[in-house]
Amino acid sequence: GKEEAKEEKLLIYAGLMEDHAAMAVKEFEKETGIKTEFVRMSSGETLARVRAEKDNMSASVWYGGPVDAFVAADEEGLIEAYKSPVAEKIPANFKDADGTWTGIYVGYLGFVGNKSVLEEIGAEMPKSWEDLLKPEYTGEVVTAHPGSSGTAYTMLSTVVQLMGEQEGMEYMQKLNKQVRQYTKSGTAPGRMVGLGEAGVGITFLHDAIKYRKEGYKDIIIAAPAEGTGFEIGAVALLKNGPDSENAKKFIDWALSKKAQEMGQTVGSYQFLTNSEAVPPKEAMEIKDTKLIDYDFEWAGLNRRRLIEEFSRVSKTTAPTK
Amino acid sequence: MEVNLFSLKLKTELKNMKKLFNDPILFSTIVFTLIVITLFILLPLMSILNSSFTYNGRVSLEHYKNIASMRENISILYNTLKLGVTTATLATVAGFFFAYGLTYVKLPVKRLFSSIAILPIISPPFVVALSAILLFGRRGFITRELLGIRNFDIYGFHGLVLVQFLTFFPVAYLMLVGLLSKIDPSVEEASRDLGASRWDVFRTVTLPLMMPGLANAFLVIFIQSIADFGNPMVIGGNYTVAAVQIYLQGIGNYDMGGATALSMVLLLISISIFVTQKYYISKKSYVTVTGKVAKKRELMGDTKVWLPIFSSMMALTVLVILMYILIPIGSFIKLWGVDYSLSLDNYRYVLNMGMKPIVDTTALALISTPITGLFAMIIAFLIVRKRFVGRSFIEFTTMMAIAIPGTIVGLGYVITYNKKPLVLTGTAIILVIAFIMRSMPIGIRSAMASLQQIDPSIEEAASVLGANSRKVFTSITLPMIKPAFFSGLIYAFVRSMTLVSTIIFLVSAKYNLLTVAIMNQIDVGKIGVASAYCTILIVIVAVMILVMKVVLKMLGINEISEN
Amino acid sequence: MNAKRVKFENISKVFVTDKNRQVKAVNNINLDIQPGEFVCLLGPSGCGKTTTLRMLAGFEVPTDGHIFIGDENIERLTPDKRDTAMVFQNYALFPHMNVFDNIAYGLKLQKLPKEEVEARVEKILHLMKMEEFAERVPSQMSGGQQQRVSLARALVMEPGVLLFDEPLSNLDAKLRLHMRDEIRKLQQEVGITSIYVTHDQSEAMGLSDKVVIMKDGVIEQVGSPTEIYQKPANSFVANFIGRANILEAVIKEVGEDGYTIDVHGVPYSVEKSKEYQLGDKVEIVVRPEAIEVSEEGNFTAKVGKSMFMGAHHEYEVNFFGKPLEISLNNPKNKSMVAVDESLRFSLDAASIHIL
Amino acid sequence: MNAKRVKFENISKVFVTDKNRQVKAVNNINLDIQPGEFVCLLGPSGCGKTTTLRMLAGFEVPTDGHIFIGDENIERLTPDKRDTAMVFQNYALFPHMNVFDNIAYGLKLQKLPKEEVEARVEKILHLMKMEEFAERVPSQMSGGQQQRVSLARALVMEPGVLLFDEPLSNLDAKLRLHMRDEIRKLQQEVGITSIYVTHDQSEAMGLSDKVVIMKDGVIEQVGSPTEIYQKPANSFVANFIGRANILEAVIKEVGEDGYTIDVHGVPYSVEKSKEYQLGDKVEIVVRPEAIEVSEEGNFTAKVGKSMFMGAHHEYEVNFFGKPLEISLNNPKNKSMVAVDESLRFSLDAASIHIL
Ligand SMILES: Nc1ncnc2c1ncn2[C@@H]1O[C@H](COP(=O)(O)OP(=O)(O)OP(=O)(O)O)[C@@H](O)[C@H]1O
Ligand SMILES: Nc1ncnc2c1ncn2[C@@H]1O[C@H](COP(=O)(O)OP(=O)(O)OP(=O)(O)O)[C@@H](O)[C@H]1O
Ligand SMILES: [Fe+3]
Ligand SMILES: [Mg+2]
Ligand SMILES: [Mg+2]
Repeated sequence: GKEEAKEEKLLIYAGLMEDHAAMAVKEFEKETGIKTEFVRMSSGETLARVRAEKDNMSASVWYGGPVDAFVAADEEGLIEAYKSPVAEKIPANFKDADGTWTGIYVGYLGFVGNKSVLEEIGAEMPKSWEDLLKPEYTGEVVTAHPGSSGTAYTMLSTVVQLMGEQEGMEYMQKLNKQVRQYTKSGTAPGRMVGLGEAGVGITFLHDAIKYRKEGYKDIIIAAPAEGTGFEIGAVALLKNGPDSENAKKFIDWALSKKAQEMGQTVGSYQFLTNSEAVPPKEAMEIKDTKLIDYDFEWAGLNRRRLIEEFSRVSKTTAPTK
Repeated sequence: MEVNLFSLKLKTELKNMKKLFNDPILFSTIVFTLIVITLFILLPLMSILNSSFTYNGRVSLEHYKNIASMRENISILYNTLKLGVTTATLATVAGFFFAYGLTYVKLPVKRLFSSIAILPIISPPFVVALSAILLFGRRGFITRELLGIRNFDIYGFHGLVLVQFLTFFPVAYLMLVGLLSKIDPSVEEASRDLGASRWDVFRTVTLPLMMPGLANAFLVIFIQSIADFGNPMVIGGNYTVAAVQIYLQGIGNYDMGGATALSMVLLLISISIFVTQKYYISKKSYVTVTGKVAKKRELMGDTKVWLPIFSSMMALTVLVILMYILIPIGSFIKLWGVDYSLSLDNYRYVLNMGMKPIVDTTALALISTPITGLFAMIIAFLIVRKRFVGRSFIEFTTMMAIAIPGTIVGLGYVITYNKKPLVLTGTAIILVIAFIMRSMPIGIRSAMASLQQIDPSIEEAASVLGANSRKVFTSITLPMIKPAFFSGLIYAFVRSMTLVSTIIFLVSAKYNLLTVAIMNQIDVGKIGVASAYCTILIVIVAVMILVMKVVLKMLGINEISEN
Repeated sequence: MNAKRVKFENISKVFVTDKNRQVKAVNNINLDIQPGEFVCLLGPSGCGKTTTLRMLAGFEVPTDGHIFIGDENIERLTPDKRDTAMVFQNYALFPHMNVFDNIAYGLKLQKLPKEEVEARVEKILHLMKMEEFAERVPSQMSGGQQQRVSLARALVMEPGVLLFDEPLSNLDAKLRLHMRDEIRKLQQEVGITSIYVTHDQSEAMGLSDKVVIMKDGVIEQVGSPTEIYQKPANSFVANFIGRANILEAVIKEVGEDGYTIDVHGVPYSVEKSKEYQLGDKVEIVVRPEAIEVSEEGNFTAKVGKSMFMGAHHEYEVNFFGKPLEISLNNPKNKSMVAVDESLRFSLDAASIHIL
Repeated sequence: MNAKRVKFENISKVFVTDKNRQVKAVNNINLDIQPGEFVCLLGPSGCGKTTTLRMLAGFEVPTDGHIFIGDENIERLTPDKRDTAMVFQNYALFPHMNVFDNIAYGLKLQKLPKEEVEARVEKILHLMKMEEFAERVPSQMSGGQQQRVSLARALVMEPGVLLFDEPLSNLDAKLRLHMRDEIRKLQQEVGITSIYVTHDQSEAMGLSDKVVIMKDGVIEQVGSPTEIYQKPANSFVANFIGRANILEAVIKEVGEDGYTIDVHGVPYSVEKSKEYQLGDKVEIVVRPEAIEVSEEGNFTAKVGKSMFMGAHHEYEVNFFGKPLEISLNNPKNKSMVAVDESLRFSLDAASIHIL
């Protein structure tokens, strides 16, 4: 009857890995009694869906996924700014000043390698962006295509921000010769390297760590010495979603130390944004990675242009064989 | 004096319409069909079309200009066409070959062949791609371990063709086997009697009689091939096709407008192929099942004939088995390519995650399958047998339903059904509808081809004996096109079980779908878990096929001259 | 008795072929068939017989005109609503059903009790001499057997109007006779208006109350069998029904109810059919069997062909430059005249019909 | 002349139906057909005619026995290697070809020059009166038109052996006569051994050198048309070919080459066929047309049925408790006797055949 109709509930669009989202939702429900459900989608899919649902938003929270998608959504007025009280604990560079989005984790871009493949071809694990251009890696590198993957765009943008636009594009053109395949998804390079389909991949390091945990035991990782970019995974409140009070409760919870630390139990090995939270020990080997001062705003605004330019220099999509 | 042809045709058309009004069952069926098709195919397509012409809230050609300005799009279109034509040709030829062998030749292990020929459709398409990588990749079992090839590259055009070929040749087989078995053997006897060798018979009678069927299979596969996104995504390598580009544009680049514009281009390609085929087919008539019932066909038993056919079928069978045996095997292996030790971990994981995706998917597929199967047959019946205004519209629209990548269609659904008056997003209904609309076209095409073979006088005989349209359909038409009906059901079920792209925008938290789960598992590298899911899926489908056979028997839709 | 009247009013049917050529299959026919009447449609191949039946059954929509069953314009009725059953020229058996089910099909649709269905099917199977085939499927039967199933399937319905499209064409003479009798019996018992297409004149003669002769989509004559045979409306009908010699003659005398005509010099008194003037040239029909071979005949002609046909013997003689056919009954006890010899004969005045 | 001899040696064919019942379609037949001979197969529906043809053409493998064409045992030859062409009972036209291509099919396979193919097809189209249909596809033609195409397709081949399975069943009498003549002409011109299945006796009579009567898969009699008609081997044949009255009689006198028999008290002198003793009871065949109606007849009987049939009039009278059929030629000039009245008649001694 009536009691049921008033039941507290919440729907979340999750960009996290399936297990992570499932666990978070379960935990949140247990703590608050709010009946919570989630649909897992990639960030592009989520964006497309919330756009389509603009007039009748069915979910209230967007949980996880790279910041640039949140920025794009905000530009179209799909996001409601919310400054969570818990956000105090989060450094300014990991959140939006207006509260549009707030970071929950940070992932570093880096290299993943397959020990035995590398041995076979007699090469070392690359240690820097420069290393990747060495002749022994010719045809051994896999990376996602920036046009399709946020991960790969982070790489492109990192290189450009690191070297300047002119030089960065030249670098990409040189790198193009080394590339065995541009994959569609940002996680695929990790899997391919794990399976031995390629020697070296460019990916987020936490994804590589996860693959290694899954059993791809030949996986080794490295971070580029010149410095590297990173992604921030964010959470945000969707505009016009139902149950916005519950949604806010969830965001508060998601930013908490406890919630963030739980990720590692299901294979999420990113660094955490809550300054009190203890990062997963698996991530510790890269904790000293040199990060660049990655400009998310610039990256978002120049996206189309950079990808166009990249496509031109790499001509990856022309039939090569 | 000849009457003016136009006025004659107009008059005939008017009379047909009058006739239609007098048949309430038929009339309401047609109206219902028109409404459903308008609502669930045309409207979403219109939304997409609309959004491809909208830029910043205004009507504009901006998106088209944009995609036209991207030079790689030209080569992508070329890639798409090349892939579609190659896959469709190979798959149609192989499907025909299989069907021919099974209906015309005395062969051992027929049962094996006929199940092999439908195996590839009972698993999600990208699984084939995955198997291909495991077998033929750089670390592939065959390429590396058996053949010792170090640097084999399966990614790209050839890998894609291999995978799509394996995925789609069963579709051709299913569409053609019913047609072949229905060719009146006495026509072929007549040909032999007039001095035609076996080869002549094949060349001058069997093949031409099958031409509409072959064209049809080609069309269906071509359209599916160019709309396929799962396989190119996994194994396409640097060979980018339109469906992938659409996904990248819309999902990767957050540019839905561009994606929809590109979809429209893809649709245009499909439409041209469709129109060509239709023009070609409508010029011919191929009634081969007449009211004078012919004797059954004598199967060919010469070694000269069966041995080569048998061996090539066997070769293909081995390939298929190889690709598919990996799935159950993989599900019992810790980590393919890395750790080959046996374990039940994957199944434990599946159990742990819960059976919900499996149960939900099966339930939804079970609901949509009979509706799809029946509706497809009804629509085919209407298109082939009845003359009414809107007939071409139905034929055309239902075909278009598969010409657009699922992602885009799914998006069209969300846009269309998220607003009043019809708010369906998040409900099971929209999932079921999506399942139906995505799998129905193939059922329609194969039933149409079957129907065109059958002399309408058999149905007329039923109606003059007092059967109304519904009864004629259920007691005469349906049993006579039973092979098409049956394959339509299987196909609908499997497709519903494995549909990914459309669904991704329609899934709600209430319904977890199996393929989405499988995709996710592959994405995180849990190939074993994905294989376990797939194995379960295959088992479910196999069980369903058996159940369907039994149910159909009980419904009195009996085996005809099928064997 | 639920026999129905059937009426065709100005019915035409035009087909358009692939090449956009028009084929006038039926051209403005009018026909009125009384309840319970048995009407045969006769005509050369392609004259529109099947098309006529198909329009009545409701498979083909007339291009023009109206059809009535009873008093009802059936234009708006679908085939299942029309009280007709049809035997198809190409059988149209249900290939997926055995003989019993084929025949029981229509009865089952009427939701008759199972026992009645069985009884009626068995009765008809018996009539068709097909009892032992009940379980057989069509693909395992001979042509004639299939045809009988098709016939049985329609007969068992006992509808208001029965349509037969060459229902006995694949049966042997004996069986055909038997079937013909059975059809006639059943039709009269139950009182079914029947329209029967046949190419067999003797069938038409033996069965029908009324014969309709068609040609190129047009009705040439409607009449009782005797009328059609003895008083053909024109030379086409005369020739089509039975064999006819069409001879030239001149009216020599016009009497009250007859003429005296001159046939190559021999005078004959014949009945009046149409009005003619003295001296008019006319055409007369003389059937081959209406020519008497005898030593006292008025004519002598050379034999061109001579053929033994069982029940009769046929001659073709050269009659003033044109072939004349003569048919001689029970030839066995008569001495035959060989080819190139002379035959004496005379015409039978009572059998002469002026066109 | 490439006409071939055809020989069946102890041929049997057993079909097994779905329900595992055996059907003996053809049962140990022997038949020897001379080159160029025209043989008609006659028999009731389902007696094995089609099966016999199909074995000869190579579509059905005999369960037992051997078939020879010429001197060659054709067991191991596939249908295309056998020098036969067949007209199918169900037409079996190629639905994807127009009439011209259907007919030209076999010729094209022989790789004949295009002009010759055209010339031959046109010639046969002309014979079949189908010139204007060359471009039509089968589905747009009437039953009879389709049948003619099927006939033309076989005839145009001019093979060593031609097989006809009821090739004229869907044609009207006129056209059938025409076709029959054309078939016969062509067959004789080119010299083709022909086996012709028909259910039409007059066709069999008019066409064939030899008639084969089958029943239940067995050959009952082989003979010339006159032999079969006048001297049937048994009552089945007598009844099957034409109409027959089978009467009882007693041998009264045995002469040199004839008997005197007593038929219900009336003595008749008849030819000897088999050996009989004085006093033997025998069955005799009297054809309906061999009964003479006249005031001076020896018998009187009450008329049970009276039917006008065009060229003749038919009576059925009660003859000593059994029906007797009487057929009266050219009835027009004779006064008819109505049902229940008495008819006087006598048998024609020369036409009586002792079984
Ligand atoms: N495939 C089959 N299986 C079982 N029985 C069959 C099969 N084909 C024919 N028969 C039976 O064999 C017998 C002979 O058939 P066939 O077709 O030779 O007859 P037919 O003399 O041509 O008859 P009709 O004049 O009716 O065409 C029939 O009783 C028929 O039912
Ligand atoms: N679908 C069609 N398209 C074009 N012409 C047709 C079609 N059906 C029939 N015809 C033509 O119409 C005419 C009449 O055909 P119909 O079948 O009525 O003839 P029929 O009198 O039954 O002849 P038959 O005795 O040969 O069966 C024929 O000339 C035929 O070729
Ligand atoms: Fe990521
Ligand atoms: Mg007809
Ligand atoms: Mg037969």
